[in-house]
Amino acid sequence: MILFNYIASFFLIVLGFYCIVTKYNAVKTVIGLSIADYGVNLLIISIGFNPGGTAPIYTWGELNPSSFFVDPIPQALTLTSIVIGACTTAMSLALVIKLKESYGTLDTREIRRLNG
Amino acid sequence: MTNLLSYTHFPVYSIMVLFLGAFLVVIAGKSKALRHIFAICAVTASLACLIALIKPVMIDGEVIAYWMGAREPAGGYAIGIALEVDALSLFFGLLIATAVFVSCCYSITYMRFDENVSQYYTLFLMLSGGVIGLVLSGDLFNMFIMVEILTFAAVALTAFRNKAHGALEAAFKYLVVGCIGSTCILAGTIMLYAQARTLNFAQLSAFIPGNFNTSTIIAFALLYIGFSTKAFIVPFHPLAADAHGAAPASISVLISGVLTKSGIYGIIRLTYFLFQSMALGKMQFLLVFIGSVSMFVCVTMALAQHDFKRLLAFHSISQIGYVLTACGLCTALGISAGLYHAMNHTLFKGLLFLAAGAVLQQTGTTDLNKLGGLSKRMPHTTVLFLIGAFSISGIPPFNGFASKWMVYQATYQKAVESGNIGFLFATIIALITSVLTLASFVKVSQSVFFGQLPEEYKDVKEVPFGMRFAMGIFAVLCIVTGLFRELVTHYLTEPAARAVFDVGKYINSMLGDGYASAVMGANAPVRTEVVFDMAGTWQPIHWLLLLCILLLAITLVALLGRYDTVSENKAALAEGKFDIFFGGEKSVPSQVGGGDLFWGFKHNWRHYFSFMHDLHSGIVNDYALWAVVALALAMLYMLIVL
Amino acid sequence: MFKNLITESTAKSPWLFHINSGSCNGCDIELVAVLTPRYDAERFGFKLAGSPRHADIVVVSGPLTQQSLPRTLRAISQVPEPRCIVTIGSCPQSGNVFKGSYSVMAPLSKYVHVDVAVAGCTPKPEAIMDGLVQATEILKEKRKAWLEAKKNGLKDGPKAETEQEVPAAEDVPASGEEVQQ
Amino acid sequence: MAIVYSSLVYLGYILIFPGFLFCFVAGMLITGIDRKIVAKMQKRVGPPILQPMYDFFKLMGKETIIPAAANKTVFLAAPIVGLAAMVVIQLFIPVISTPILYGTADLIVILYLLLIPALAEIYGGSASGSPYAGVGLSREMVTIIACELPLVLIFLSVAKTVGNAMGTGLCFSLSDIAAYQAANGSLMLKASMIPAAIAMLLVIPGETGNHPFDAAEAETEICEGMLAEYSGAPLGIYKLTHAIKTFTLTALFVALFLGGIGTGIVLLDALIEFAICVVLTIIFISLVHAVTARLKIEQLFKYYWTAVSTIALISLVLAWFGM
Repeated sequence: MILFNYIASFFLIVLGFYCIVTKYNAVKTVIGLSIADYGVNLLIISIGFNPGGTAPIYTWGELNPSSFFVDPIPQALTLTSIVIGACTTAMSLALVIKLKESYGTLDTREIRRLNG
Repeated sequence: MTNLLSYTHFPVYSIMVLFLGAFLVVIAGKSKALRHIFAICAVTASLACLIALIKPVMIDGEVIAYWMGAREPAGGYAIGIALEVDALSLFFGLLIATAVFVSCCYSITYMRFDENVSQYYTLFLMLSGGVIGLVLSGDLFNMFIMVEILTFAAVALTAFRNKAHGALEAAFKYLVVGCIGSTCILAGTIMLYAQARTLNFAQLSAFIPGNFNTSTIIAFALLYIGFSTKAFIVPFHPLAADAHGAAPASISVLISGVLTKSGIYGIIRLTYFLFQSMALGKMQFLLVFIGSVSMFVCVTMALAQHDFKRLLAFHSISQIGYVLTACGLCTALGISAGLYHAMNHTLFKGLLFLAAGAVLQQTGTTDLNKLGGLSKRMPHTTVLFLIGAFSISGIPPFNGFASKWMVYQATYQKAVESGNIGFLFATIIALITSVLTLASFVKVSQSVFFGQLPEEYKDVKEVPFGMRFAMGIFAVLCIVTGLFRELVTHYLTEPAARAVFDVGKYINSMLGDGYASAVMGANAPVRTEVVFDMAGTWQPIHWLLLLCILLLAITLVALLGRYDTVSENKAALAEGKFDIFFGGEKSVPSQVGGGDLFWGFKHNWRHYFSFMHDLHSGIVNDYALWAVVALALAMLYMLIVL
Repeated sequence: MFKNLITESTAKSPWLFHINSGSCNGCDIELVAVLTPRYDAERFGFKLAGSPRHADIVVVSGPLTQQSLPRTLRAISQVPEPRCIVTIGSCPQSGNVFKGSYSVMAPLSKYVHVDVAVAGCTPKPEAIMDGLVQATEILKEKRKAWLEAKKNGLKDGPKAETEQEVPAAEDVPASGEEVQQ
Repeated sequence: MAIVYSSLVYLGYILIFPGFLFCFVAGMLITGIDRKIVAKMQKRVGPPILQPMYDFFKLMGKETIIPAAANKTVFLAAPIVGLAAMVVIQLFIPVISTPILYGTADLIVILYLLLIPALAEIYGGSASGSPYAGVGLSREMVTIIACELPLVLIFLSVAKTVGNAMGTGLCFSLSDIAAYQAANGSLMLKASMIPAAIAMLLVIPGETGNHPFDAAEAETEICEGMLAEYSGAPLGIYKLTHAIKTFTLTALFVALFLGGIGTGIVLLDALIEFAICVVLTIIFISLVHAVTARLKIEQLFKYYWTAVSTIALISLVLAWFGM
């Protein structure tokens, strides 16, 4: 079951990179970036999964050796990663708006004043 | 409560002061003076904390392990986030703090014409806090967070002057490929966590070398590519060229002097500590090959540039190639030479970018074909620029020569010891790159500072004192680190090189003594005695004494020979006696500079130059393609080698 | 203590700077012939210098046409001080067969003090050699005169006999008859 | 007392023996002989041997014109720095096999010190602001790049050969190379070193900018290139630097490849070295000057980076495999 998650996350990352590389529209590049980011988030979450474990929330008294939890650390990492993904998308969209304003187009083949 | 002022807390203070400064600058709001005070105090405090750490870490060789929230490791598992400061991280920390301090002093007067400068200082302090956090942190995920902070701050600062030519485009490309790099780092960190169930750097470097399997090797490739996007090495160097070309000069100092060093720091930590795989000949070959290629490619690209700052950007990648080649040799002398060159590079490259900023502010353009003869209007900037140019091209008394000289010794010694002819080519490429660097800086000095002054720059004035003071600090440091080579290597680079070879102490100081031998058993890193002897001899003081005595003697001879210079007298001036000789014609301003220099060299290499020009197409997708292809190649290489 | 050594060597290594102000190249190839193995002016230290800044003796040939006159005078003015001016052939002295033409500003001595004039329509190489050697003697006197002039503050050297206002080529009227004597 | 005595000896080294005076006389004589040989090759009588001295003192006496467009300080300081650096290089080169200043510099330092006089000329020309100087310095820089690759290969092969023999595998210090040659014969006799010696002799005219490779100071095309705006004493100092450079490079060749023939007495060695330098200059600079035409700048670059570099590479590969 968990293998399916790994395959899906690998597929998402590769799809994200494919989208960045081949699509000549700046907005699509931003979409590609966020897809790759979601792929990695899925990978982080699925690593922390222990089959049969419950959510790592307990009151002080109930902790006994039989209680079996899912690994809490990747969940914290995923939260940070989602926040970072959101910031990346926000900043890149701000840049894309400014690019459209000053270059008049979103086609990355035209946005190449700095080359050579 | 342990004593708050004991030096163990200083690593956290140096990071927190910067982030606190970033917050206070926003509160300062409208008043310029308050904002400048907050910025300068934050930067000086951070530098002071790190300087105070030199005594315990560098001289006494102690490794400071600082657990955030006082969460000591329980049952052999590190729970809290840790800061670990050993000689290597302190060396990079000092380097970064100095560059940040000088750049902050410079930007006070440099940014006086721009509006909403408080956002500038916030981003500036966030960037410096992120970099110092990256260098001092002992936790892999914490390093990823710091990498994200500095990438966002750098992207925003690159696009700060969004009216500048290509600033937005440069920021967008930097963001796209930077985020590909960050995604790789995150994926690599997570795959390591999946294997070792811990994020603490010391525990990982104890756990991983024992059991390499496919997922740790792929994690190694991901992390390596992630950090090389931050260091702008060969497949990612167009980012740096675009980012420097458009960013304000004080930010270019940070990007070229500081961000590239954080990338190199990441790679050194990765290869020498986390995976301890540098003993393998193949791994050394990878780093030295990438270093040599980026050395040569970027210096030839720099020769073909028409813009002052883009030329400097390509040079900073070529110097990073030097650092990577030296650090990839896995010899004590190599690492010491590489770190020494990294320090010198931050100093002279900072000086050159500040000089470029001064020229940009006074004349409004950095195009080599339009400028000329500024030395008559801006004498101080010219002198400071010349010190930087002589340092980067390795002219003996200056610091560039001292570190390049050590790099040649290291590469050639490695070639001799290992008998592998590849390192010999690295030495030859390094020497040829040094001459090409000299050529491109002769080109810049001829087309910007000497030659004839064009009409529109007749009334250009010298830059205000604040900017010259900042450049002066870098110039003095360039000369001092060049002259006192033994002091610098003894107190700064050799302790750092010893720290790189002493992974056991790094692990034990973090997780309690004996931990490394307990976990790693047989291949626990034993403390090898490190030797720094060199085959050559070079005493700069001696040479300088000779030169001064001779200068005295020759000036006497010159004065003796009735060295009577004729000041301009009205009659002769009218006749044209003091005009430039134009074959009798009235002297028309005709500046030889920029594109029309070094025709002989460019003509012989014209196919190479046209190919490289087309390769750097400037399209985001191409750079992303290079990044992905580099990732694939790195994975393939690592799987075969390790 | 070097004073007489310098004065002696001024005569021993005179460097030439050749200006062709519209000459028919007869005198030019004669001047170059002086430097060929047969006559070998280098025995006396003569050397053709590429730029007026390096020259001691300025060798002018040609009848000083209207276009080349201001340029010739500017080049001569750019030669550092202890200098001699030698004219080869009769064109710079009198305009030779071209005298009376609207575009010939002939005698160079109208504008500049000429030290040695080697006459002849293409003077023989021996004649040029003799003129140049005499010029090196004059160079020594000139150097002494220049030192005295500098000592008592007089900036520029001896004046030409008939000082003429130099008609700049641009504003000389096309017909040019009033300039014609 | 000892300090005063040793500093006097030190000053003597700098100003008299291998220092300023010795270089001045040697450089001038070598250039004089060079011009005389070229004249004799063309069946001319040619200037007296002391002609460069006369040129130098005449230039010292002439007026120094500083163009209005020039940057005064760099214009006047550049020749002096160039000459000082040139004499400093001469101090570091051991006289055949007795090092004068022990342990202060090695091969790579010499490689970089050779750049300073050329840089002095370049910055002097660019400070004068003349377009001729601009073209001249561009060609001079290409000549430096051209001569750099063969020099690098030669120095690395010498370092490797001496290193092999001395067991350390690598030896850059000039004094050790001199000591090695004094011990067991000059390097010229070793089979692997002959290509390097030939390459070095081919590089000397290019490095000093003598006739076939003087695109940078072509009098006919770009009016003395970088020196177009110089007159009087600075020009004299540049000519002196050029003369000393010819002597220094041939002395470097003698120190690197003919170290074994020294007798140990420094003054006698100096005379032997001067004699050998004169012979080398006659063969490899004057004859080449008399019989060849000036190369265009990209032909010069191609010549050095293909022909001469392969010769030097042969000896490097031979040295690498321990021959």
